[in-house]
Amino acid sequence: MSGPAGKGIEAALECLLFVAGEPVPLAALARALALDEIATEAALRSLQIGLTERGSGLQLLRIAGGWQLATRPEHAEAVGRLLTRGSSKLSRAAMETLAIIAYRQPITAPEIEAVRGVSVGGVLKTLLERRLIAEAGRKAAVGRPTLYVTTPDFLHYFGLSDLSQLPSLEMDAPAPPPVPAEVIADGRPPTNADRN
Amino acid sequence: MSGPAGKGIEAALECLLFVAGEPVPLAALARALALDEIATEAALRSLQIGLTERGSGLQLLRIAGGWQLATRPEHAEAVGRLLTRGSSKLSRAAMETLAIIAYRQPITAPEIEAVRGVSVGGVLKTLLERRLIAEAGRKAAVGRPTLYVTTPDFLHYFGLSDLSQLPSLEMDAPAPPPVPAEVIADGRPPTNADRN
Amino acid sequence: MSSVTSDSSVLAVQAPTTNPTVKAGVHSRPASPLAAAGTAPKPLFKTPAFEGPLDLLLHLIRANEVDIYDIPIAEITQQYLEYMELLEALDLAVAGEYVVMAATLIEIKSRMLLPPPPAPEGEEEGEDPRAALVARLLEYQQYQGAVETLRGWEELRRQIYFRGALENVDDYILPVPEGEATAEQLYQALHRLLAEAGVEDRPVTAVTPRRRLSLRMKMVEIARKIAAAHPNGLAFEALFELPCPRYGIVLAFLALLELVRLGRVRAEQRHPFETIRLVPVADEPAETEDGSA
Repeated sequence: MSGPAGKGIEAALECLLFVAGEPVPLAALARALALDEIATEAALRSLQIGLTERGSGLQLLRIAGGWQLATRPEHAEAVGRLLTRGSSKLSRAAMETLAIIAYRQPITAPEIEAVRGVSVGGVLKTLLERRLIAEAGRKAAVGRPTLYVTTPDFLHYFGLSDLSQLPSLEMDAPAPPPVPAEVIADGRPPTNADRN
Repeated sequence: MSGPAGKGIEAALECLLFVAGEPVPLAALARALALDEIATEAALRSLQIGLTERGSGLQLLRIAGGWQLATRPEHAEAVGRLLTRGSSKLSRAAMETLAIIAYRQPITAPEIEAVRGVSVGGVLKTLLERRLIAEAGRKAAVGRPTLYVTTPDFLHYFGLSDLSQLPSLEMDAPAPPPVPAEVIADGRPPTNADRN
Repeated sequence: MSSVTSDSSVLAVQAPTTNPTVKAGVHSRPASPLAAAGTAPKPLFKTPAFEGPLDLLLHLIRANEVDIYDIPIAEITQQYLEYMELLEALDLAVAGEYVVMAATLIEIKSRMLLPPPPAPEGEEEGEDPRAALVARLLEYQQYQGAVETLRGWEELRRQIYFRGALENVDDYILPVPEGEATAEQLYQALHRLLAEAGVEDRPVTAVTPRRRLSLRMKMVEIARKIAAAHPNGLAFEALFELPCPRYGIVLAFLALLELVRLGRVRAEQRHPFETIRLVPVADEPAETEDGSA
């Protein structure tokens, strides 16, 4: 794994991940290296461990469906001093709307408004603009409202590799309130929290 | 030179150079690290040697005006294979901004913002970096804002031989007047909550 | 710098833990997939404003330490209305959604005063008038819990930085692939944009600033209208200047209910289906404070 060929592959991987600057799917890395995915993944893990062992400022993350180099959090202060501009955090309205979309996607604006109790037009526009959500067709319902889903950028924003890593929704008490079917039907195995 | 503190500085430097994506002047690195320039330069040289010794795919270059991390030339082939996949498409925001520039060039950022209803600074930077647009002097108006036009790369990207091939805009209504931002948002005056 | 934090197989295992028996409002914070050992999410800052009527109601329920399944509606409604007044005092526009919720609360309150309808065969008792509201509150509370967790993860994620996007790297700008997007797509993008801006087939919409809504102001306005229509009385329908937003209708109706409750207005209907007429109760002309004269 760490013979000359192995090291050469890791070095090439480092180049690819450095240049891409965005999460690169395993398949794309394998193609660029002219390797199969198993060998590529082994090299990724080896690179990941190597970076940590030699105390690099960089780390290799599995995020938003791909692999990406990132700085380690302990250097946030120095990086922050270098970069003058920082992206603004999401407002609470945006966060709530995003959470509802994340758990119940695909979902329409009226459905989100039914949960939040306030209108979400402006917030949706912001989220679309930041590419945290995307339109995904229209619902076969009166008015054919637009359906919204979260994007890979959403996963990236919160440091998730896929939607299954979302925190589970917790009910506060054992009594059976109506759990939206969508929560259970999203491909996750239902947990106790879902059933209660 | 390579004690714990030294390694920590090198790791921080690695972060700074990684995020910058362009040559960083020594002074800027020193400021971000809260170190003097002599210590910073020593750490840079140490990092440079370290990268080479461990056979990293990256190298530290001293080029015009500063220091920059770059890939080593021997991995150019793999990098080329990754990049030609055209993985990074234009975002919707970029596409819309480009459309406005294409049809209304030369145009200033405030004029684009009047149509899109959001600030376009980041998008313009992306389009400039991708060489899809270029600066073309300044407008004789208050603040002398920069004028933007599309480039030959723009034509190439969209498979056009010249601008006259752009689809003509058949508007039912007269030419778009400057639309107040409030109308582009959903009819409500924008609030802070919407903006994040 | 343990090797744990950067090993993705471990990251993947650090899935959020579930804890179904957390108390109301208190949510255990699952670890971020990025979480380094010992890095706790920072506490959330508290915003003074509420994210809408449900947020406000949950706040009142927590502040009063009452059971969400047995909300003392009269008390909570009272506090809710007081808070709405406070919003107005702060010169914040009270959004229509708050008014709609006020109407819902008042409706629930009144239904709880009535004897329950006879239970259908085989059922123990009729539905609690609060049930639908409680279900909404519980669902909303779930997402609030998720938001807290996500907020922590956002904070952690913001501690790490990525390389500038591909196109920022001068060394590697390659010619963009031909035909990546078509001119047609460009054209569509602009059209969509102009349509959104309302310049395509709709006339440019005039923007009217949102008016400050106040129940008291509406009461004054309605009392004046009714007084002006004396002695014939004002037709009920004439209260509403259609078209008007839904919350406008609700607000007018609430104002009318309040005037009736205070005994300042009487609603008369001579025959079923005939127009309801509203007449001022002018027994005590002295009682004209609050602008009803």
